[in-house]
Amino acid sequence: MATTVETRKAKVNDVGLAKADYKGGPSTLCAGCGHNSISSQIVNAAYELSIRPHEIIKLSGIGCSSKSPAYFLGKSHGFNSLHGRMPSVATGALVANRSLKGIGVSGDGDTASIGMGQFVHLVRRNLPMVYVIENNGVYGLTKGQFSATADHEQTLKYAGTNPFMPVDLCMEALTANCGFVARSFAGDPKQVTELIKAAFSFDGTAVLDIISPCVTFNDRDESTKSYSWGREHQDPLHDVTYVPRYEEIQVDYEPGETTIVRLHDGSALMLKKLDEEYDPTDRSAAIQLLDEARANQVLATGLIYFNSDQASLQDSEQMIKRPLSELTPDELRPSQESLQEVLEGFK
Amino acid sequence: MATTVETRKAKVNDVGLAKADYKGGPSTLCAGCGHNSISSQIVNAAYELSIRPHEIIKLSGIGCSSKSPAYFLGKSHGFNSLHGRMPSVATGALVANRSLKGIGVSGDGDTASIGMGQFVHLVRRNLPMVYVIENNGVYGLTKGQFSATADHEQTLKYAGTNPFMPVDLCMEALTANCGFVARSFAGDPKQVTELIKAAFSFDGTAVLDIISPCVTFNDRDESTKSYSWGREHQDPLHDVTYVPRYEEIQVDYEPGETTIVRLHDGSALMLKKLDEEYDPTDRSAAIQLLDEARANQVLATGLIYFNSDQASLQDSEQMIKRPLSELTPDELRPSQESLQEVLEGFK
Amino acid sequence: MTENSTRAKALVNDFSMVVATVNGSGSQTSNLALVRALFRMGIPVSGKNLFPSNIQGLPTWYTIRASGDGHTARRESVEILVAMNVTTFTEDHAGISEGGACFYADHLPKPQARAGIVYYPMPIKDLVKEVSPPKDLKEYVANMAYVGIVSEMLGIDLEAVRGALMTHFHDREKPVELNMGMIRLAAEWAKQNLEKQDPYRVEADNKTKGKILIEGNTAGALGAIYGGVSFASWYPITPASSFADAVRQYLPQLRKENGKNTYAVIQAEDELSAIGMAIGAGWAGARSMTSTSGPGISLMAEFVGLAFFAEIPIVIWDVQRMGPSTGLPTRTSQGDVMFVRYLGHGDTKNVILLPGSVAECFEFGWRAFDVAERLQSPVFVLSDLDLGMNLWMSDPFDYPDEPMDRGKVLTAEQLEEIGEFARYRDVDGDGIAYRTLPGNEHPLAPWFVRGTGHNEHAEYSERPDDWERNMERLMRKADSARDLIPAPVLSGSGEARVGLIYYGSTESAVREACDRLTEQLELDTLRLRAVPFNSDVKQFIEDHEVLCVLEMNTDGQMHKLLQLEVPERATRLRSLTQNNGLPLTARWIAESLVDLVGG
Amino acid sequence: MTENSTRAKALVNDFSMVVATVNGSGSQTSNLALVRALFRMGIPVSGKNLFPSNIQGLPTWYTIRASGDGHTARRESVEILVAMNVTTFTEDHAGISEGGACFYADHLPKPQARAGIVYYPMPIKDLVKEVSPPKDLKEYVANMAYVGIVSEMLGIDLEAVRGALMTHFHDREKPVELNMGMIRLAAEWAKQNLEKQDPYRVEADNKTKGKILIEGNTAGALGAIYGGVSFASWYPITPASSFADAVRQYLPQLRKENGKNTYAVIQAEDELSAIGMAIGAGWAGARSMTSTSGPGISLMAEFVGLAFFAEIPIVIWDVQRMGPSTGLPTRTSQGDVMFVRYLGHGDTKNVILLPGSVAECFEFGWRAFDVAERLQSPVFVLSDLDLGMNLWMSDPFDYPDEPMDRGKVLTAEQLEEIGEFARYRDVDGDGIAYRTLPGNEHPLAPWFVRGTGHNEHAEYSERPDDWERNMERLMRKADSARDLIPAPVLSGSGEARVGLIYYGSTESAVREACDRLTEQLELDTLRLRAVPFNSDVKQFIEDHEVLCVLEMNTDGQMHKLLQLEVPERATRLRSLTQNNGLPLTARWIAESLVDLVGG
Ligand SMILES: Cc1ncc(C[n+]2csc(CCOP(=O)(O)OP(=O)(O)O)c2C)c(N)n1
Ligand SMILES: Cc1ncc(C[n+]2csc(CCOP(=O)(O)OP(=O)(O)O)c2C)c(N)n1
Ligand code: SF4
Ligand code: SF4
Ligand SMILES: [Mg+2]
Ligand SMILES: [Mg+2]
Repeated sequence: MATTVETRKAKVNDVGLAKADYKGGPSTLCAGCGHNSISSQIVNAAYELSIRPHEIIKLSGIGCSSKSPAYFLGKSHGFNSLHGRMPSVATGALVANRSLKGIGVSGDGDTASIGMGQFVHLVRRNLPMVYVIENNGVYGLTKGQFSATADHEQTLKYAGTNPFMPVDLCMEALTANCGFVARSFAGDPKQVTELIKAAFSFDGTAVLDIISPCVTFNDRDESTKSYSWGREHQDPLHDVTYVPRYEEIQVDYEPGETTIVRLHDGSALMLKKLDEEYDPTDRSAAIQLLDEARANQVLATGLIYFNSDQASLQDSEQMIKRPLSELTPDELRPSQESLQEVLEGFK
Repeated sequence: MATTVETRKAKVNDVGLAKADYKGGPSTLCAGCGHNSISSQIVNAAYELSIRPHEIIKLSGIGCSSKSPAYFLGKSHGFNSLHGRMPSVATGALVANRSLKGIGVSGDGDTASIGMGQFVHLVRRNLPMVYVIENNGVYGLTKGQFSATADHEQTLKYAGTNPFMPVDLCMEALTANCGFVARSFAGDPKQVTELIKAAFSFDGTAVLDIISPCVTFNDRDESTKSYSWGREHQDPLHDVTYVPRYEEIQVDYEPGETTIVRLHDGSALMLKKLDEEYDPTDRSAAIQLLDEARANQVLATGLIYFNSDQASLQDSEQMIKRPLSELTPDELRPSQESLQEVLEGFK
Repeated sequence: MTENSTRAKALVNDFSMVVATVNGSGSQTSNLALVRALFRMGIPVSGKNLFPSNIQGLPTWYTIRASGDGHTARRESVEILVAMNVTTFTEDHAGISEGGACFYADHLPKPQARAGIVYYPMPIKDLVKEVSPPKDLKEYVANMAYVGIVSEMLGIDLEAVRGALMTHFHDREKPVELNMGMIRLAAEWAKQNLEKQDPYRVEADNKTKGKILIEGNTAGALGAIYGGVSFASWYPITPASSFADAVRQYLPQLRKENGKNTYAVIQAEDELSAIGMAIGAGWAGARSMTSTSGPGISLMAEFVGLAFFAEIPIVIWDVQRMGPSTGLPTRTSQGDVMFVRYLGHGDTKNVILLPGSVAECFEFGWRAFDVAERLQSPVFVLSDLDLGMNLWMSDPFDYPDEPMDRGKVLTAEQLEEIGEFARYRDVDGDGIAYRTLPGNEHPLAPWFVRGTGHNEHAEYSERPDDWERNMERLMRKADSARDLIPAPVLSGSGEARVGLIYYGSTESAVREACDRLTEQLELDTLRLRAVPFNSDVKQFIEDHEVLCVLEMNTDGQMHKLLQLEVPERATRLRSLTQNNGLPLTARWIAESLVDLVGG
Repeated sequence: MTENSTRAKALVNDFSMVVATVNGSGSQTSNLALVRALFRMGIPVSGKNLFPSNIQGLPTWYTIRASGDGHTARRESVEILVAMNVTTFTEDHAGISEGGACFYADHLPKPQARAGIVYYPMPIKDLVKEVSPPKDLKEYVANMAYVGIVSEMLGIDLEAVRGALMTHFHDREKPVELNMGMIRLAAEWAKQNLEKQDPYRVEADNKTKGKILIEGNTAGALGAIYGGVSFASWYPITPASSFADAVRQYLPQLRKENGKNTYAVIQAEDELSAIGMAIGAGWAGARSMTSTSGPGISLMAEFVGLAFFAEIPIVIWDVQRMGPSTGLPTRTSQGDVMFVRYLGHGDTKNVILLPGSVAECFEFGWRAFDVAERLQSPVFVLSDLDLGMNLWMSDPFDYPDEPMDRGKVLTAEQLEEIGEFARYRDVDGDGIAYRTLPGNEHPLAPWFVRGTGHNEHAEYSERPDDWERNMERLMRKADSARDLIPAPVLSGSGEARVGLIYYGSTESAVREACDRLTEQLELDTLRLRAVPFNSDVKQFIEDHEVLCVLEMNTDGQMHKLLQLEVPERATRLRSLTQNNGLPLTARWIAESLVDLVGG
């Protein structure tokens, strides 16, 4: 008996927590929804990174995707905000308490339709946070209308035919000067996990545009947001492995075949090249890649662009490192003498 | 005496109107403001194109730039809308009456800050209109705060230092799949006029990002939005000449040195190459150009990208050519019989 | 005796049946088949869907009320339960009224039986196995099984069910026969294996003859179409999306010219854009509208102020859901009244139409354009989820009986004749000025729309007198509105001590409550159909000693607007509200009224 | 005799002077120098800038009122005109009161002289030529010329002017001396060439001793700072921008830690984002605010509903300008009261503070955070352009006399002790539940903020009873608010027949009107300082036979809110409004009151 208990004891991470400590409530999304898979990878990433749940805040807008924060990190504080407005709420929260790690989950409707402006400006300010777009090309929660990332000329039973070109959110992020632009596919859980881990270690806005099929409204083979299309057309730029700060990077790779990008907290992302040469630190290469992937209908996944030289919003604002929420009344309210001094100027 | 009168008689265009017929009220903008110069070029363009003023609608958001429609085309119908929201109003108006030509004037604050979402979606829908951004890097009307196109690290007396990277509205337009992307400079009136004329002839969204110095708040030499910087750093891609539909294109150019792009109404834009080879119909070249101009701090002006193959919004929506506003009550209200038929379905 | 015979009669064509299923399992077709079958049998019926804000997996309840008396509001009692959802079975079971029937899928663990309830186990799994449908249709077909069993046990005519499915599948035989296969099999099984023990049954009647069964959103959309809508912009939102869906569905067959559309329906990127587009189109001369719900209304505030102040006609159809904030997207409420009335900073006052039935959804659908273009202002239509998304019985809609009113628009010819034009001049004394449309080629025609202060010529003006004059005119116009909008509907002798004022989707429950109360409480009623109020409303308040304002919001919003309208009678007006997401019931209304004003 | 002596007295330190210039010509420094010089001489003074929505070129008027009696509201009469703008000279000239003085730049074409007006031509161009400033400063320096001449002719001490400039230029001698050069020259010229003929002059007094001269926006910003603001987001908009400017100006010197900021002030991309950021920061535990004006308020509607419903503390400072819509961006109004009260779809009811002076701008600046954090809700402060952007005299502000109230926030230690936590449970019966902040490491601490329906544990719930219970608690909380917010200020004997209710920036004009009316009309007054109303307000209404609600909007918005509060006295409440963009004057108030309620 004792032995049985022993072996059953849950594995724990460096802060002594089990995977279960990172789970959320039971999902009310459709069975098979890509979003559920991404939720699991967020759980894995946080667990593997050994972040204490209360050090994370999770945020979202409105949509099926935006519901998902209820289904992961149940021990983290969270904010399910308004449709398209998660970026501003995240900005306020993470500026008020920069010791927290923020992860936002949004949908393609939430980000590319109603939320386009806030998205661009979030990225432009370089607020440190993980920004996940669960991209399914439709509005799931309102039952399948086209979103702004829907395929050109695509036909859906309910929504009709879409005459417009899709918004490319990676390109938008790049245009807005994002220093961490990744694309992935919910059908590739390993890549998703590694990218999320890296994104958590990045001190700036990390955008992950993840194709996340809506099995109910947009999973037909011809849709670029379907599982089958993703599986057939995915073309990973590299094999991605996250290497924690304290681990030596294993040199079991042929030099030249692997790129290492260093993240702000000392950890690294090891990118083992597949296919051809691709340097994610070359901005114009990244732009070109996206433009070509778009033209050739390829799902190029991986870390598309990386630049860790940009100041975070809080640093741009020359803020203290301490959470503003921890300031005491004495620290918040300047002295009586200072008031008298200030008022002298109005005499 | 008679002779004097004769010579004084105003020159008229093909529809018998004088330049004065295209003017607006006296400007209340600052003397020397770039916006005034652009207003004049809009007047010139409309006059030279011989558009009847009532066939144009002019629209704007809110700002100094957005006030300017009051100062040109006084005989055209106009709509000074809300801050950042001109695109949606223009969409409704031009869909309701597609026989009108629309010209919208916006500012960098109006478009790149509050209006980013509407701008991207306007372009994405390819609503035929001339969209002019009078880009001065500041909020003029509210007295000189930084806008989202302000230079990185720029310092202004009132606004302080800007820690953020500028939004590149041409790149945004391209990313949103715009078929007519141009950049110009209020200090180059000829180029502005020719581009506006071409834009009027384009059956899709034509975006003109025109550097238009704010002499009151952002005209110091080091600002990329100043007259002096513009004059020094302007690097026109080509010499631009608009050729009306009914004119034969003069063949007084060396073949290979000039590109001709055909506009929807049969007119053309003649681009006489300056400097190096540049093909505005090559999308990735355009993207690269913008990325390089940004990196090298060059003001590359001219027609940056051109693609006339995309359906206009009204065509995507399979609309009749007639203005919807001209439909008679009989055309608007389906017959009594049809109602009975429809209601049968609910029995 | 009377008591008894009433009771006996009540058992025929008089029940509420709740079908408890799982969201996304395809039960909608089954439920609609039952509703439509009853309807085809000539029995007054309504169908209300209580669904979660979810796509798949959460509990959902569909209530079918059959009522020989024609009362189709929600009611508290549940005479028949069809239990298909394990997670809610215990709770659902507890809710069955005394003497009721419980149909349940026999693979569900059955709660402790209650005395007086009749149980009908349904071997859903076995029945499904028998027809062996493709795997992905299993759940769907399972729902057809209960249609068959319930039909058999209640006496619902299978031919009527078949007709209902024909309507559902637009006369395509194949899916109808597929479904009928399961239904017939299940009915046959029931006939062989179940013994009728409960008293509820249906009998063909003729009370639905010529009538239609329709949702308010569809009705409103058809109304808009017969009002000549030429531009509609929208952004998806529950419970308003199906309004736009219906517009998109019916326009193509009704408004083509040489194969091209004489309209545009545009899905905007958000509600700010949706209303901006509608305003642009309204300015340019289209019959222009947008449809949305609470969160969209909040986002439209700035643009509504512009349309109000620049005087641009547009129609805004608000299918109210439960707020504040995101609230309960799939629950009904009348909570936007106050907010919409004063929507926009500064001194705004918006016109509101209040349809009380699907027929009025249709009527106000077309009339709203006439009002908007006549007044040159935004006109709100406040529907709600219950009215908009549930099935209501109605007489067929009347074709518009008035010519289209395009309002005071001057053509080039008229301008030529008049020789002058000032966009914001009150020529007729009603506060409504004349406008011209873009494209009008007369030199006098152009004016510059602006949200900034303006003089009569639409020129920017900061002059205090220009501002005051313009606002006075707008207030005059607001007064003119009173007689351009639908008058209230009065009923009762006019002599009662108590007057009940109400509006919107509570109509059916109020009518039923009044019937219940006839013996107990004499009531006159006034159903508001618009804000601002006309003189009838004042008179009604004047004429009654005790007045009660009934509505589905927490704050008594219409009660407040009425108090402001008739301050001298403010204390006479009592507020009666319930706001928990469920449609009101006649019983609650009747009891609350008696409590409030005495029996 | 009395009449006469009053008049004689009036001529000393009692006039309104209007300086008519062209916008963007740099006259602001000149006008401020005059105002501050008078102030330094101990004379009560106010400065009001009537400026166009324009950067350069349009007419602008600056009014300086000196008043020995301490009355500093706007008044209709203009005793002294300084005419520097050719386009408005004729009109301005016509506006001078009988017996007044007209200083004018002598290159302007002078209108036909009026009898009884004294004219002083000013050779501005020649004087400027004499000091030959750089070309781009010419216009600016020209304005200094009138400072010199007017000072000389009215008896304004040049040393006081110099002191004023030292304040303006933050004690930098160089620009001060540059300006004083022109001023002295002009004064000297006036001394030599002009003969004093009008009766207006100033005499040093001691009525401003210890006082300060400040704009409401600056005062409010300082208040926020002394309230411990740690997060402020904003988007530029007239007349609110200078609020954020002042926050940005003073924070760096007051809130650093090792050279780093213990705060953040972020210019958002629009108002939707500004309030979203503020809400995020309020949730995360910052003292968080945003400042805006009408159009921004409209855009914030959806987010305000969220903050109300999810109960997030934030302060929203609304410097009201004239609406509806873009309206008159540079004109004052009190037009957002109704809209803000009910801002957000569904049943929302927001708390509003109403500062009536710059001192209260300061006080409510800090107090608003206490109220917001105590109530866990958005708190609006409604200032206006007149109060916010004009110069007002005040006693120096009192340092906050209450400890900071951070509201019901549970720490990890407290949670450990209590052993349970339900975010939305009404533990204390006041409707206000306890919250925890993100980062709180206790396992009980996390909760999920949502705008959707929720139970006590902040879990999503569609249950009717959860919704009702939560709304009831929110209504209870709204009631609790009454005693947490500033009580009204009463004045008068309490025995008068007529009670006047008012609020906000009309304070100074009302006080002056009361002084005027003492003989004519006995008045008690009640100045509202917050919505909802506390029991004093009800009592005041109870105690007076005739009540008049005075405000600067078209619709009588506060009048309406009061009628709703006290329906049994609704008809006693009369509405008195003027809303044309100009601050009210004592004369208009006094006359209108007498008209309305009898002398
Ligand atoms: C202001 C506002 N408008 C509309 C809605 C309705 N709405 C809810 S979710 C949604 C779209 C969600 O689409 P997406 O972000 O792609 O998420 P998905 O459900 O596909 O994961 C919409 C339009 C809303 N909640 N708020
Ligand atoms: C909703 C809203 N927010 C803020 C404002 C105030 N405002 C007026 S103009 C303007 C900025 C204009 O900047 P830009 O578009 O660059 O025009 P410019 O004046 O520089 O030509 C702002 C913020 C407004 N009118 N409406
Ligand atoms: S509807 Fe689509 S996006 Fe929503 S939960 Fe279902 S599968 Fe996922
Ligand atoms: S402030 Fe700047 S943008 Fe505005 S009118 Fe003056 S120069 Fe032009
Ligand atoms: Mg989606
Ligand atoms: Mg600008």
